[in-house]
Amino acid sequence: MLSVRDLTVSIGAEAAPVDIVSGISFDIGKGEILGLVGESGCGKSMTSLAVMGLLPQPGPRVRGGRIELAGADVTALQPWQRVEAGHGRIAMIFQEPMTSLNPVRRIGDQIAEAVRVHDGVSGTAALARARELLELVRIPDAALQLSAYPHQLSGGQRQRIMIAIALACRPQVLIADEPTTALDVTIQIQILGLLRDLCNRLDMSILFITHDMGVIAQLADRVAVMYGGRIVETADVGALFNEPRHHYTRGLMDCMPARNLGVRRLPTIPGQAPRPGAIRIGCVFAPRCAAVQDVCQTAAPPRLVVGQGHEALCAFPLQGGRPL
Amino acid sequence: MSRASITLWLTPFLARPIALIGLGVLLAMVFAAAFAPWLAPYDPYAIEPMARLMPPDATHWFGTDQFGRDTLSRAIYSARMALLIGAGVVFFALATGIPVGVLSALFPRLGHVLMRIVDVLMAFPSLLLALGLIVILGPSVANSIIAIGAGYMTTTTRIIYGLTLRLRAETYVEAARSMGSGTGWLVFKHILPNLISPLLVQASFVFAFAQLGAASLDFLGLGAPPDIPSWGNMLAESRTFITRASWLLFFPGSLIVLTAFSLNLVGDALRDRLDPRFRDVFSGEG
Amino acid sequence: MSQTILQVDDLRTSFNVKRSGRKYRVQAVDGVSLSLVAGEVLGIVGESGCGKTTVGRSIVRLVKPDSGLIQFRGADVIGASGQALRDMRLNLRMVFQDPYASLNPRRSIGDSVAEAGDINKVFKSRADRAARIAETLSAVGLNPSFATRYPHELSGGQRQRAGIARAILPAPAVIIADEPVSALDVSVQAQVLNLMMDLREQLGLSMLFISHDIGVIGQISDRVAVMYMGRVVELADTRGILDRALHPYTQALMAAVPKPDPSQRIVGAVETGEPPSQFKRPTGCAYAARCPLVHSRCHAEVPALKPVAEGLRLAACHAL
Amino acid sequence: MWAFALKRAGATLVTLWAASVIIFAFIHVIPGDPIYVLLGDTATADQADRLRTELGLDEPIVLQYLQWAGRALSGDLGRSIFFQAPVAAVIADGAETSILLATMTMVWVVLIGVPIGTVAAMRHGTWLDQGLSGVAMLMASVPTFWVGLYLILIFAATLGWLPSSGYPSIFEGGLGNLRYLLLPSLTLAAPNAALILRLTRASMLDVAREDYVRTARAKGIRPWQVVTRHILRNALLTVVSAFGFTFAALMSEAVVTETVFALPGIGRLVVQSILRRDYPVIQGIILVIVVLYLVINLLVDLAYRFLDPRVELQ
Amino acid sequence: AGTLREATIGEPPPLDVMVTTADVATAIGRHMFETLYAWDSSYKSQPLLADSERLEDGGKTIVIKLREGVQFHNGKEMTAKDVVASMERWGKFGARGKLLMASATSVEATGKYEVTLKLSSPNGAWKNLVSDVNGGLAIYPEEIASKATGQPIEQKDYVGTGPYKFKEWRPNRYVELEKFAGYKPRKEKGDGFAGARVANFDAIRFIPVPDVGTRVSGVQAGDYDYAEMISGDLYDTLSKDKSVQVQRTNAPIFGLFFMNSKEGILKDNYKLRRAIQTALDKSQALRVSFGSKDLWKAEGSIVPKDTPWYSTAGIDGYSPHDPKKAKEMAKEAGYTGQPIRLLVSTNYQAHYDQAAVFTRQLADAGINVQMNVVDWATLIKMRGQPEQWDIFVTHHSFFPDPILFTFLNASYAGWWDTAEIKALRAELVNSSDQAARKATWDKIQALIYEQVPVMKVGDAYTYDIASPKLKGLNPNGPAFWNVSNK
Ligand SMILES: Nc1ncnc2c1ncn2[C@@H]1O[C@H](COP(=O)(O)OP(=O)(O)OP(=O)(O)O)[C@@H](O)[C@H]1O
Ligand SMILES: Nc1ncnc2c1ncn2[C@@H]1O[C@H](COP(=O)(O)OP(=O)(O)OP(=O)(O)O)[C@@H](O)[C@H]1O
Ligand SMILES: [Mg+2]
Ligand SMILES: [Mg+2]
Repeated sequence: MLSVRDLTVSIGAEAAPVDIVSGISFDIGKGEILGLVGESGCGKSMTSLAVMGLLPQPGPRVRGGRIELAGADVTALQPWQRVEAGHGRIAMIFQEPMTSLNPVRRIGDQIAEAVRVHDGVSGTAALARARELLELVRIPDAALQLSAYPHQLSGGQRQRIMIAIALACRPQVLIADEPTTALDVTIQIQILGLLRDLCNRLDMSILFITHDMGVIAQLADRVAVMYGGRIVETADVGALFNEPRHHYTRGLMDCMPARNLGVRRLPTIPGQAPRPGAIRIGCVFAPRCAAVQDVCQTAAPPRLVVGQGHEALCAFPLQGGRPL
Repeated sequence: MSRASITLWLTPFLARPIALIGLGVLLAMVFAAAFAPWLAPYDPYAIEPMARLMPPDATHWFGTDQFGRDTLSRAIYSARMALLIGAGVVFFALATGIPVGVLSALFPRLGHVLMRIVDVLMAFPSLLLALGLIVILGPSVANSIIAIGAGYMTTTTRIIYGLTLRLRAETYVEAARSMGSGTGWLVFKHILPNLISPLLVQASFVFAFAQLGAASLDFLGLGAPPDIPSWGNMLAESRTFITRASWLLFFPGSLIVLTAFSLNLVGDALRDRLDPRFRDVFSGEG
Repeated sequence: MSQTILQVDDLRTSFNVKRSGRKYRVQAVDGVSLSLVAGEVLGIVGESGCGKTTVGRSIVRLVKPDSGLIQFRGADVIGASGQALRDMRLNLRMVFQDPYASLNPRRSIGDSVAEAGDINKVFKSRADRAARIAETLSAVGLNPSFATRYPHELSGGQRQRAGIARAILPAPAVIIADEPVSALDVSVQAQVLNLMMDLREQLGLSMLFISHDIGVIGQISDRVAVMYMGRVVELADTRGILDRALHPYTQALMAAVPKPDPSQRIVGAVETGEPPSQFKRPTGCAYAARCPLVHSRCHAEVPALKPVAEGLRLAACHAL
Repeated sequence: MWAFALKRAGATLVTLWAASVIIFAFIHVIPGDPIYVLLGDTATADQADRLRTELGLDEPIVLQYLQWAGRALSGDLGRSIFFQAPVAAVIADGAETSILLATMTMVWVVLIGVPIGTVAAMRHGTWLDQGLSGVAMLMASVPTFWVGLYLILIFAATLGWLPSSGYPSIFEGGLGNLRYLLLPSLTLAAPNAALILRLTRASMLDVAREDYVRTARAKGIRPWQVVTRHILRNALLTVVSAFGFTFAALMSEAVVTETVFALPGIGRLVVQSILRRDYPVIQGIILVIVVLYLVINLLVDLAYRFLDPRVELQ
Repeated sequence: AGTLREATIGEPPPLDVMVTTADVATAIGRHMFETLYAWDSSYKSQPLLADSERLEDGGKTIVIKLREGVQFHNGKEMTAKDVVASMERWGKFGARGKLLMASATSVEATGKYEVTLKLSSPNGAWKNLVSDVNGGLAIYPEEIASKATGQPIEQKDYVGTGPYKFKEWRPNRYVELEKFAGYKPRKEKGDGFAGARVANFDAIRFIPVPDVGTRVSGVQAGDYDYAEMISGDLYDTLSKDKSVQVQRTNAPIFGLFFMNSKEGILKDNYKLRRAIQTALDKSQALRVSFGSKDLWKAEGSIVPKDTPWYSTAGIDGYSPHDPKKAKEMAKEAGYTGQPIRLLVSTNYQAHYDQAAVFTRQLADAGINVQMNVVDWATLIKMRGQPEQWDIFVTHHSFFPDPILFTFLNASYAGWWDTAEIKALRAELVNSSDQAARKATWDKIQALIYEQVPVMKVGDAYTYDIASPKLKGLNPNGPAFWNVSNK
């Protein structure tokens, strides 16, 4: 459905660009949920905004690569241009449900606005569709809530409204950038359930971004792990959790408290994540890697196939692998 | 200031040539004020009734006024008055605004009362306040400063109050309080240091608008005593010569505009340099 | 049994809040009783807004409670003054959630770390002060040269270390840690958690550890108090809670935690209900509206925290 | 809403009372004497003394205040010493000019400030933006009277397109008399429009960074729709709340403008009254200005509450 | 026909011309109120409401015959009763009434059209005193004059006999007078304020325009027909400007620097005062304050040339501009650089300009003057307090008899009341013989240059501008009867 090839997002001067996302590639199939995990600042949001055509202006820009939506090249298009070109069936929900809705407009209008753009209907028809969407995301008293303002709703409800707005675009692909991070676990589980359900019912693809391995484990079909602006490992969710092959993924798995119950000391990954653009040659993870070799410092690591649908960006993956 | 922080302060200027020009103008003004006696070709007070209202020429570049005084020399000396008024007003506004604003934010009960008074004062148009004060105190430079400063005291107080309220809610202030810090500690170690940059911005705007306020007072005949060279006085004294001797209005007027404009440019650049958190506090302000 | 170092009895704290021009009184903490034994870590978990932070802030006297009793080593905290107060302030110390906001951007790390000592005048000399700063920074795994740096030059993990360093200079007896690792990435989180456990062992600290992350709480604490809408609804040793939660709310909370194991998917299988409003507090049990075990009594009567089932476990539920 | 308005009215009264005390105290420390202004330079001392007594100006201040306040409560602002006419009537006449002037100015301010500010924000970072912002800053840096003098010189004395000064009431000469206010209102609008322009630009840029604007863009609506439906309205919240401020600034600058253009407004009236120590008029005008200020702020608040649903009318 | 619009320098105080001496009020008031006599263009008193007079008893009894058939604006005919009531009020409350009426023993209507005033001693200035509207004897109807107190009369009582009557006063906007249909002009030709008065306009509107630049551009743009008191420096330009005509007044005003005779460093120190005057070059000050040479004259005689009172006594001391000598004199006077406080207001630009020039010139002579610049209302208050100042600045308008000069009034700030002047003053007032009075005046002027209670700056001729369409402008000052459109 969505195919991203060698996407590079950069900031800074044209002459001396700093890559905050460097050459990442991934595909999401129909009805599939791809989880994108990684630590803060590794470039997850930039990836998702680039894919949406929503990079803030002026600021980061797409310096290279290609984004295809259902076969059409949409790399350089902003959402409204996509709609005009007939490739508008992609939508996004954001991390902060509190600030992502316009505080001075009724939620009905905010949903209907998206309906109008994508369905070409207006007035009552758009509002009727908005009501349907509210029901779809399981807001009780949908008809009533159409005329509510965002501040009158709870955080969980607002995030559902965001999902409803996204659904109004009848998306084939939904990008969710940390949609539950601001919510309590009890609400989070409901939103995750809703997304899974919608994905199944509407046969939607979802790019789900988070830094929470627990959430990934619960929701994703496949997972891409990001580090320092690169995707370092891609695998089916089961394989990733059971047999992580990149040293970074392995380290992440190990340091989760939930996997270390009763252990006196948590395993850690020494050092800290690099700043964007700080490492230009060699492997971005090399400075922190336990299995680092000389060559890692000087040559870009190869992308190796390490299993069925399982790739790692590492010269020396755990248990080895073979070139692509 | 460390070298790093100097570069930090300079970046907004380097990024904007026009702000750099503003800075240059201000420096020139300071220079003119400091070296006025050497720069001015004539005694700015020397009266020469036989050579009154001479248009600009080689001997008097800016012409002469109705007393036959050299306009250029007076314009140069006026930089002193501009700096004095600006600095004085800023000082007055800050010296009153900081204690009132900070204390009001730290002690809500006191603040409630003080801020209401500030509200009442804000309802008085600042120029009227200034006018009244001048008539009470009599026209003099010091009184002009007080009178104009009184108008800016209220807005400055409000801004400081708003900023301090925010700072008070900062976690690091909370941390200090949890360790038992007293008000003095909070104010001097946490609040004032963090107020410096926003106040610098506010100061530059107050400085700019004080120039215009002083000029208005001079225009109404209630500013600094008219023999003291100041651009506002020069304008006010010569406004009847608008057709007869337009240079008398042109030069001082342009200098006021240039100064206020430069200060605004600098203030703008400084504001951009600032933490964006403070942005909207100023947005109610000019 | 070892000695109780911090005792909280029937603590109630409320705030006036203005919403939409109307004034409300929010009962943030509604009768919380806790005790902290020397050397122990007591975890507090609960949903956002349930009053965890307010308990912590009440203990370090950042807010004035409406009523209740707080005792440190048997001495009253709320009414303390003078030397006794200074003593308590040095012994009851707080670590804050947001490592970015909790350090003054205009003060050097050294100045921030030494702040408690400066305020309470504990340093004998400049040299002594510098030595203590260096020593403390080393203790939290930071190079003493960090003393002259400013917060914006540090990473999130380093800042939180500095925050912890500030809390342990000079040696306190109790640390109240309010979500000290929530803002950190997992890998950094693990480092900081390890540090806190090390310090606890080396310095014999007692800790009130506030978090909404059951995983973190499970890792660090000896006992856990579960809060819901300003009250403690369950209090038990960590293993007990993790293995077999008794209160229906604790059960829901535990069930909702996403396990990092794709083979144990719970998504779509749990129903947790809507969170309550802070402004309209129900009579009776606050959880009644979401509770699967609800019966008429729950709406009428606030359940007391009472011993249930085995051993030392306490829970507040009419159904138990 | 009514409860809200009532509450505000109550607070307003307290403010007014405080203001009246301040005004009264303030005015009576002004040195000088209205008597000679009335009688002229050559009046004799005993003539002056007699008149002073007749006008009740030699009574104790507190007594004068109480008398004045008592009458003011029943709506009587007293008699002007200088005009020998009821203060209320004197002010009412000046108020027509000033309110029209202020209104026309505000219209300019909004018509110039908001659209140009919007354009500057939309072209953020381009030369157009820098140019517009620069011009705005320049406008804010020019002394009002200087602008006024040159406008008169150009448009009235030289070109003869517009009247130079004065303002005959529209109730006597019809709406055409508004042309008398054209130059003054433009003079007065210049600096204020500049401020509103900059404020509009700044708050548009701030709002443009908000998450919900990104949400709107993600929906696929066109950029200008994003601006009109999502950015502008929120940005105007800030701008509207600055109107109270602008009004106060306007009143200050009106003093100068009305003097330059010889407009019979309360700005000039108050300056003249201060100069001739016409205490009842000064008191009355300042009171009226304070009331206007409070009313404007009330309106701004109401508008704010109307525009922003988060602030509910109770 | 139509309305004539005049831009005045400011808002007038109440138009009760009997009590106020404010120039703006007079300029408006003289269109409504008339006096028994009026000055022609050479400042001689001619009968206006009076018809003729007769002096008896060596000048101690004055019998005035009134014109018959003069109508008040309220339709009533003016009779002796009205004049008597007006005289009584003037004597009690009028600004200048004391000068004549203090010595009055009785005022009576000795016929329907005849008034008899009895004085305890003759008054040589009586006719001039009743010829001026300014603080003068305007004739009000009896019922109004007899009720009136020291407070200015109310607008509804603005009832006079002039060619224009009061229409309305819009505070802050204008005062409007309208043509009085019942006015019967005198037979004599109009000359100055005297003679026939014909109202050619339906109405006159007096509009306050305080800023002089605005007054000028207003007349140029055609918004006003007439504007008064234009600054001297524009005289040359405006004289050439086709869009306006200039009208210079025929009688000068003169600036006065009063010395404090009651308190302070200048009290009784005539030598120091003379030193001060010696240091000055008054033509410099005049040039600065009035510009064009046509508008001023450095004249030492206090009353201008070509008048009966012109005198050269003492005028060597007028403007020597000799700083060296001044320095010496000051030293002899025991002056050692103490500050001399000069009180001046900025409300009158000329005052300030002159003060500034003098301060500068005195500094050259080592005399340390400190200007205290305040607003006019403050100055008036402060000058009443002798401890506040040493010199203050004001000006005086022309008056055809010296008796009215403020410096001869012992209670006027400055308080010049030495034994010498006391005697001379009595001499001047109590004689009606012109030659004797002139001799006294010479002595007074000499004394003024010796004791220097006040320094005259010089004569200045103010000028007004008008639309070129107007003709028949009055050289005595703004008065709009006999003025018409071309
Ligand atoms: N507008 C911008 N200009 C310059 N750099 C930016 C900008 N926005 C983000 N960055 C940088 O780009 C990098 C990637 O940021 P991004 O927001 O994609 O991270 P993320 O993985 O989403 O992190 P988080 O988990 O904190 O949301 C970061 O180092 C950030 O500092
Ligand atoms: N200073 C305050 N003023 C007003 N209300 C407050 C204040 N502090 C807390 N509250 C309210 O008290 C309640 C409890 O807040 P508290 O911060 O203790 O919750 P918490 O459990 O720490 O939540 P979180 O997990 O979100 O940090 C909340 O409803 C909050 O809105
Ligand atoms: Mg992100
Ligand atoms: Mg909290």
